[in-house]
Amino acid sequence: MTLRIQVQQQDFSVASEYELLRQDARCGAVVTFTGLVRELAEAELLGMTLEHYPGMTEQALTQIATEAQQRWQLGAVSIIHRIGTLLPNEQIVFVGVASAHRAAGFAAGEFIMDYLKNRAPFWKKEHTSSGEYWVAAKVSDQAALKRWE
Amino acid sequence: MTLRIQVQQQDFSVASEYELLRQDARCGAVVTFTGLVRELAEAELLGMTLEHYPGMTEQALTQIATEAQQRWQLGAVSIIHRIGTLLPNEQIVFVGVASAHRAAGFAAGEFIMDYLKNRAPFWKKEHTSSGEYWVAAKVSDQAALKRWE
Amino acid sequence: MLKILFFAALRERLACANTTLDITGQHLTAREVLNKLASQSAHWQQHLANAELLCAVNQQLVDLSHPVAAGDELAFFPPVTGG
Amino acid sequence: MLKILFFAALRERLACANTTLDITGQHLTAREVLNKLASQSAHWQQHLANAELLCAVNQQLVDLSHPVAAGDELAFFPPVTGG
Repeated sequence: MTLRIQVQQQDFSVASEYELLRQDARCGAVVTFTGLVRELAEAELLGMTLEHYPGMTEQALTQIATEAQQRWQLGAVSIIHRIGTLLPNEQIVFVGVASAHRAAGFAAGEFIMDYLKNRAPFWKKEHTSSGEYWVAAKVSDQAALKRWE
Repeated sequence: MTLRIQVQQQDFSVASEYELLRQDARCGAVVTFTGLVRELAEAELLGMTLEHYPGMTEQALTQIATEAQQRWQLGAVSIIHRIGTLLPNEQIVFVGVASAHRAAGFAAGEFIMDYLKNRAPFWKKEHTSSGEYWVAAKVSDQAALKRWE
Repeated sequence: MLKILFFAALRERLACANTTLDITGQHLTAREVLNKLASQSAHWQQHLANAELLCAVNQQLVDLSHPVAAGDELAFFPPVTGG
Repeated sequence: MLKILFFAALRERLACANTTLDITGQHLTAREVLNKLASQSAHWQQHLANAELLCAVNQQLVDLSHPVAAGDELAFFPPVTGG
């Protein structure tokens, strides 16, 4: 049950993370999630800035991953979240889970993302052709927590 | 809505597949699943052979992916399944889904794997230190279909 | 002619990967074909009388009640175990 | 001393990233600290009287009813939007 938590400005390599996750011979499943800066429907997105609460982010992510490891039988778990300025199509977040069976991997990956979206202290500000806007929290992200209760 | 289906003997690169999946600027989420040859609890696994029904496998995988694309709003979908002889820790199967939002990506990825496990004509024979055995279908795999009905 | 295929453990047990059956003019279901094949020998009877066998007609998974016609490709196989 | 941090839109609106409050000898909840801060000006009142604000004590997400003591790190911020 190894756990890697990284909060960093620089980009990350999904390929490298996957290679680490697949090492455990007892694990037959690796699920990865990668979140990317996607274009907006309402305005041209020039980029975004990710603010965070240094120190608390790492703790929050560790707690979420530990909770996942208590709920499901998991091998390695890796969470990476970027901060600072990101351009369209850049990578924002990575969650990777290795597990013996696929159901645990899919569930744990989605659980971690759902909790990260609601509990980890990161804030996005979008830079668009019509101005800068702090992103509003989504009701759908809060609703996503319900099914894990 | 691009769709890549590959049934092949040679290994695949998760990194390359991921790079293709992340191209779509409207997609903010990429979910990947990779299935690996994992060690057995009851005997030493030397390797396995994957038999398939040529022609039908590609059709079955295309139908499953198409069904996923009808159920969820997806960008690119990629499915790779290997055949032939595989050694411990080798990659067996890859399912990758790009989507605007994460919930669709996780659901579609798991849906595709659940249907692939029950409907795609592949059969595993395990080579162990105590002999060769055809793998028996798992009740848990059949049960996994129920929630998509 | 009906083309019939067997896969995996079933192929090994029957020691047969494919065969043909002349069903000209007959209206048969996959189950009736299966019964015809089973009646060929006690050995085939034993291995084809398996409630768990899956069946595909023209590479589409179907129930054993599915009709087959001359020119079709009919396949019987154990529950799948890929992925 | 109580160390108080503000983040993101709240930090920008208050034009303040962090401040301190002397709460020696007082038994306060995070909500009571928030009310003290809000009473400093109409501007702060306006931006701190937001039912949606989240609160962390010593880097743990807690309810506004959570107690705080001198030496603690208390943070207020809008709902998070990472990931």
